[in-house]
Amino acid sequence: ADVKVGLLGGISGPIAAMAPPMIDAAKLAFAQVNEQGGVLGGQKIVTVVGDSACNPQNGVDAASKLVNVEQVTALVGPHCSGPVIAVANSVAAPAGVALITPSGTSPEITGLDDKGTVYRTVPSDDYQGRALARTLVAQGTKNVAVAYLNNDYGSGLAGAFKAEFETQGGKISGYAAHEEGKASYRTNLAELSRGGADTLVIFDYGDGSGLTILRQALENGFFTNFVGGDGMKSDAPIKELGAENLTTFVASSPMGEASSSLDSFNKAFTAAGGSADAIFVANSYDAAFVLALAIEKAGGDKAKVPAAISAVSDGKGEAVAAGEWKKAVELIKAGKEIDYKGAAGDLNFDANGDVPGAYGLFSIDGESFKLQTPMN
Amino acid sequence: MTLLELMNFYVIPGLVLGSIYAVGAVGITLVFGILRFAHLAHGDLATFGAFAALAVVTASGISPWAALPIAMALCALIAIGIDKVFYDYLTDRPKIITVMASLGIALMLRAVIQVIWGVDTETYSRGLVRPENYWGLRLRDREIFTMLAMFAIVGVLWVFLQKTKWGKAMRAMSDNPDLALLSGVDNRRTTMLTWAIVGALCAASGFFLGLNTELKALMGWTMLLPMFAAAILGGVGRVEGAVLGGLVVGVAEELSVLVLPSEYKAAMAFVILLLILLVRPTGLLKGKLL
Amino acid sequence: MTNTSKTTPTLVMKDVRAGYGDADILHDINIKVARREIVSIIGPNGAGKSTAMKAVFGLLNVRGGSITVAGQDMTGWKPNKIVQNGVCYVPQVNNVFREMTVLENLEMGAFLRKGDFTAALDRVFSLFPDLRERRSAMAGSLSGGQRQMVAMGRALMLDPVLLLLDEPTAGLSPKYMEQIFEITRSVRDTDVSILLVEQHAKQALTFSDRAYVLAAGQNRHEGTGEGLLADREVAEMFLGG
Amino acid sequence: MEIPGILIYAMSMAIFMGIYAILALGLNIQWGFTGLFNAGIAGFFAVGAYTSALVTSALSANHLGGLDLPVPVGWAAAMLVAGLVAWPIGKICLRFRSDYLAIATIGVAEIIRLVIKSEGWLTGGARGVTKIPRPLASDNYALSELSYLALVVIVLFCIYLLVEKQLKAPWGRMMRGIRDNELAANAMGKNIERRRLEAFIFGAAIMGLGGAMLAHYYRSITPEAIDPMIATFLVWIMLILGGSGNNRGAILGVVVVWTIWSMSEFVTDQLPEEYAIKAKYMRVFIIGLMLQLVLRFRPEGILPEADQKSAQRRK
Amino acid sequence: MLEVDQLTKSFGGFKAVQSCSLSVKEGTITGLVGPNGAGKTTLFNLIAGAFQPTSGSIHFMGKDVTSLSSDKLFHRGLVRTFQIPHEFHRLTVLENLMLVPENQLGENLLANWLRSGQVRAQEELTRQKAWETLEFLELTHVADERAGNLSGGQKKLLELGRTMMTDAKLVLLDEPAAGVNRTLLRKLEEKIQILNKERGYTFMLIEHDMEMIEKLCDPVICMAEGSVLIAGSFAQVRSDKRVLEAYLGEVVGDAA
Ligand SMILES: Nc1ncnc2c1ncn2[C@@H]1O[C@H](COP(=O)(O)OP(=O)(O)OP(=O)(O)O)[C@@H](O)[C@H]1O
Ligand SMILES: Nc1ncnc2c1ncn2[C@@H]1O[C@H](COP(=O)(O)OP(=O)(O)OP(=O)(O)O)[C@@H](O)[C@H]1O
Ligand SMILES: [Mg+2]
Ligand SMILES: [Mg+2]
Repeated sequence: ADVKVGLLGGISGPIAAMAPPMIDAAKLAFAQVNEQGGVLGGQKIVTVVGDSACNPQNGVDAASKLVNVEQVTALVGPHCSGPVIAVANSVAAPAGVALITPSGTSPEITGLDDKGTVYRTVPSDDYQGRALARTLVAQGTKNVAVAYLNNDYGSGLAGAFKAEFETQGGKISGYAAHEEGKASYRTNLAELSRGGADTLVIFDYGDGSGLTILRQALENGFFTNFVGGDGMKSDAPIKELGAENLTTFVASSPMGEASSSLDSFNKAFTAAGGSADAIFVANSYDAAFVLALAIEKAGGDKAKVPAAISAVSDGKGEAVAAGEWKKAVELIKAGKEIDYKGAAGDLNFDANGDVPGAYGLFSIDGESFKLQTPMN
Repeated sequence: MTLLELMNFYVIPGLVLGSIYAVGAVGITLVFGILRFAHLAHGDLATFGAFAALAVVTASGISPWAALPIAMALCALIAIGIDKVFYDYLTDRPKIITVMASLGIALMLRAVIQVIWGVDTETYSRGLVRPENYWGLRLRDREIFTMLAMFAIVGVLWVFLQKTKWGKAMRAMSDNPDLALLSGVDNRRTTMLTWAIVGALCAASGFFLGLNTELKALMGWTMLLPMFAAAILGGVGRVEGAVLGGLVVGVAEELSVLVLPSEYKAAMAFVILLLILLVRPTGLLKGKLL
Repeated sequence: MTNTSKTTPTLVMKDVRAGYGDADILHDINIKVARREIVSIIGPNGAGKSTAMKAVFGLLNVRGGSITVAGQDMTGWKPNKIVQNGVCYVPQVNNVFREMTVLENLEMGAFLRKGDFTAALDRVFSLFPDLRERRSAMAGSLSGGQRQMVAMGRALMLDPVLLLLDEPTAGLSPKYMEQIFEITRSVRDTDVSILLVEQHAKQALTFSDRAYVLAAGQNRHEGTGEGLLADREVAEMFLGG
Repeated sequence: MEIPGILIYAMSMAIFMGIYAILALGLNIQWGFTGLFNAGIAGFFAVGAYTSALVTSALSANHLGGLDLPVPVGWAAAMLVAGLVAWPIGKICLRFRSDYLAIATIGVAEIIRLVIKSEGWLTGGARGVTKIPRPLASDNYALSELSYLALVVIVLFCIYLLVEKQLKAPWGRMMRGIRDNELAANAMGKNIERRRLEAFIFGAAIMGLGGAMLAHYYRSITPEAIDPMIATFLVWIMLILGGSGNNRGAILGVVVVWTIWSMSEFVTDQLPEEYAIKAKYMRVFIIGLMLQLVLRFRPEGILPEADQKSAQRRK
Repeated sequence: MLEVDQLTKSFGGFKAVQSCSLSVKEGTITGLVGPNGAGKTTLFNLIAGAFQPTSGSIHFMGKDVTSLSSDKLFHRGLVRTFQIPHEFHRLTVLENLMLVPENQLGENLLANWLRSGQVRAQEELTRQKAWETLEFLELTHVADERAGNLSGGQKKLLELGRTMMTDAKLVLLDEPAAGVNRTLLRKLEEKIQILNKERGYTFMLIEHDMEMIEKLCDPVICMAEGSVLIAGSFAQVRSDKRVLEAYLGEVVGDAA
């Protein structure tokens, strides 16, 4: 028999552009599993894709279909925080089905009363915002303006960044939220630049309004340096604006200690036709891979999968890197503890299903992002 | 802040944005005024037009401006087709039904766009275009062209509606379709012509939006509300009004960050709209009270 | 059309069955209008008089019978095509373009006319001087009687072969009522056939060549104007004694 | 295990339908009876959802409220506050007609949405409100779905009776009269402004209740739930397809549209795996197409507005 | 009972009613005639509160009602019909009539629930009255038809029927005869007389049908170009030279 896993993503709706690569990355992980012998002694993992459209109504409906009708063993997704919370509350937790979101960054997810079913492979915004703030101050950037997207992702990151940056003695000379989908952000930029900062920090998506902001800032010469969160570490700016125009642009992104994991993912994903710089793809891959490990560990028992997820990546045991499925299976068979070190970080789930995360600051080199400095 | 700064960073962006809104709003106001319903598929048809132009550009390598007429023609045909297949048989029903049908069309068009062109962000030409300096005013070529083209398109349309029999036939049909028939107006052909114009305008507005920013599968849908606001603001059924409304909404949105937190920028169009409607319930230029 | 013989009737409605929804309103109606003839239809409210006129124009479902204009079978034609063939119609209600000016309304009457129509316009304005005065007023703001004039004027902008008038005098002052009858007669004299619905039945019968009485969607009586006027039953039932 | 799963799915579908039916009935009062083109359903929905959320959830540093009151109090508060919010909006906007009103109410709903997103002290901002209690919840998945479904059905039934009785009563007749011809209704002594406001508030309160019920179902409410597509336009599609002016039609419309909305995913899932993502776009296409088909065959709605036939022809 | 003083109404620059003064005595059937576009309907709209006058005043039953809205005037006993029928097109004919009576308990949201027995009883009475009206107007066969589907004349009858559904003091009728079958019209005339004599309704009647004016109205007021030309008995008005010329279109000296 096959093991069914649900991939729940915001395929239609506001993050339509981000969802497909994320789904592809998750599928890549399962493909690797299947190639390397499958789960539970030769069974294949098959995926069923559901569309949460980035709103709770569709999310819960799609999750209900996956869990109740398709009888999936676990869910990877949804992508947006709102549906994550709603699905966790009204489907995953009641049904006791594990849920790993690769991109739900809201702090609210931490404290959900989820009976241990909810995990995420993306760190809560808190960590990244603070790490980025520290790194910038350490690099000598003391005065910045912040433009953030008015959603859970943008406002979460911006809030954390602001608090830490100011504690570190930095000055935020402009701080403003914006709505997505507008054609012009030039006056926003003009307002922000009036504070006198020459660095703009953008917490937005690089293939959405973040790109528009970056473009309009560059074209009109509003700022000289640009810093983005992980959402901005997207191939879209390179593709649309040209690498030659982005020499002063850096973006932070989660990464693991074992950068071999990231390399191996990058290689595999590029080979499969994906863009490794797309937003949240590594997190998505990790979510799928760790889930496969947990299924193996739980022996296919749906009810045991949630607990198994934290067991396979809790910082204890033999390290397993991205793509090393065969090795992991053998270890599990041998009854050894394993510790998955993912492409987007080491994971190491805490009791709430959150990951602490480690970050690096990336700059553009050639046509893709290259690690500039690790952040802490 | 100097006057020049105000112009460069607030007013000019507002006018460019307003011009983009205006082209869309003119189409919306035509459907409103002539066919008497709110065309919710307008934004997605605009997206379709923008992507069609992109397809032409990538396939043949011609300049985006040369692709524009092709996209306009294509969208005109598609608009006529949509009307023939989906809206036409609802003509005699309450207009709200056609509004719902157009919502369905919006979904269908969006799906088609996503299937054909995917969901990635695209541009007509890669790279940056920095503005030129005209006596202190900073303008990019494409911004000048956008504004000029907007006035040209709207001007031609206005003359066409004023000077030809078609304009009158359209108004007659919208006023009293049965009586128009009895006067010898061929309502079918008039409707077709209306859709051809509306489709072409859709393509143009999508194109300008894409030219000045990027092309995204949902770009039209997110622009729909401000465009509607512009159309209503100008007075329903009034082409000049739609242009005025578009410019007002565009400039007001851009200037709003001076007084409001920027997260409320999106609401600006509606605040202006509500205020103006309170004073002039028929819009800036007297529109029809439907 | 011009070469149809003098004896071909301008309008023949033969056994016309028609209705709005599923139910029939008209049950096998027969109406004939010869060349240069004024024919009126009278009958109680809701008898189907207006419906009969709409049936000629295909504005509702014609389910049986045939409609022939000047020898040409026009059953099932589109209204705009029927107009092109020289049939003009003034409906009873909704007979002006409310959001167009008086002048534009009249111009719409000449929509099919090629070339200059100032002469026709002048004629209408001299018939209804009130309209000349209010030429740039929106038709929707006009008084009831003025609208009726606009509607009538609109029909006079073309040179039809057949004119269908649905209660053209309703709401008009006595002065204009007389005038409308006058106009009708003079139009008839320019080789136009006229079919007319009237509630001013006595006046209508007086100057009609022939008349039909409809009741409940059926032909009840027909005859010459004077003949029907003299008929006691008709007088009692339909003319108000 | 197969059969119960499908049953639970059916229950969750039915819960959605029930809640959307409440929204559709609220809209029916405004549009179906009174002819008010309210395109700001999402606004009242949100006000209701957030009100009940703040009233019934536990104290939290992230947002106002946290009164921890019983759920029925929250629902009552949702109706009350939604009605209260509707009052000034109605006062200002109801002077506009048809499409003008539509765009004005869309605007108001957008403003409400932005306030909810941006004023974090009040609503939790983008984080929303979580930990909203769900009434009658139990550890058993099927059982808690079933009991919530029962609750939704009971509330829906009450609302239906309420609205239906109003429609059949002289009140409904008067409202339909105002809808059909304002001038004449005014000349017949009906106070148009007050009556329209009355219907607007009545409908908004019911929409508020719908919002509250959805929030308690998710045990959370975030700004994503008040997207105009899912919270306004979808309800409009349901009402118009079902038959505006007819309460049973409204409910039937909800059932049909939600079924299309939800089940279409199964259809497109039949496509081979490598088209899984395109299949979701196709699904949106199918939804659009199905709408067209329903309109094609039932252009007046599935159950059109019924004429109130005189029961006895002669006494 | 009705005093109109120096009433003026202009639309843009166009004065539809100009310094118009007239009065209507209780218990009369006052006829209002005048050429098309004289401002008769506009005057009705002003009296009934559908338009606000530009200047001038209106007193009804001794009270100033100049700026009162239609619904308030209705409650004071003033009912009007429209020249161009304003039916409730999606309501049935019966409902069109049942909607009219004032102070219906069932129009109150709460009373509907708290006093449903009374509401039902009231409905029964209203229904009965509506049926009687339909019978009189010969419209029973279309009672369940949507009013929008009526013929032109039937709509006018329905318009008239609404005034019979309430106890009015002053009824303004705007061309009730236009488009109505003459046989039925004779009956209507009788009904108006009965209402006038037995129920004490005061009527104000715009008509172009001279037969009807002659039979019913005294006094008759003739308007032209927005103001009153002459008021008096039918014979007086009928023989006035200006009236003959402007309105009746007869060459002076010609006998009727
Ligand atoms: N809303 C309006 N806007 C502009 N002009 C108007 C408006 N209503 C009426 N008028 C003008 O006022 C004049 C008087 O109109 P009114 O309807 O009062 O005439 P009337 O005496 O009732 O005529 P009829 O006998 O034809 O019904 C007309 O010339 C008309 O065009
Ligand atoms: N649009 C419609 N839909 C349904 N029924 C209609 C429609 N129009 C008219 N009817 C019905 O058809 C019948 C005939 O109407 P018609 O308008 O032909 O009457 P008419 O003889 O012209 O009367 P009138 O003298 O009052 O104008 C009436 O009973 C009316 O109720
Ligand atoms: Mg008729
Ligand atoms: Mg009048």
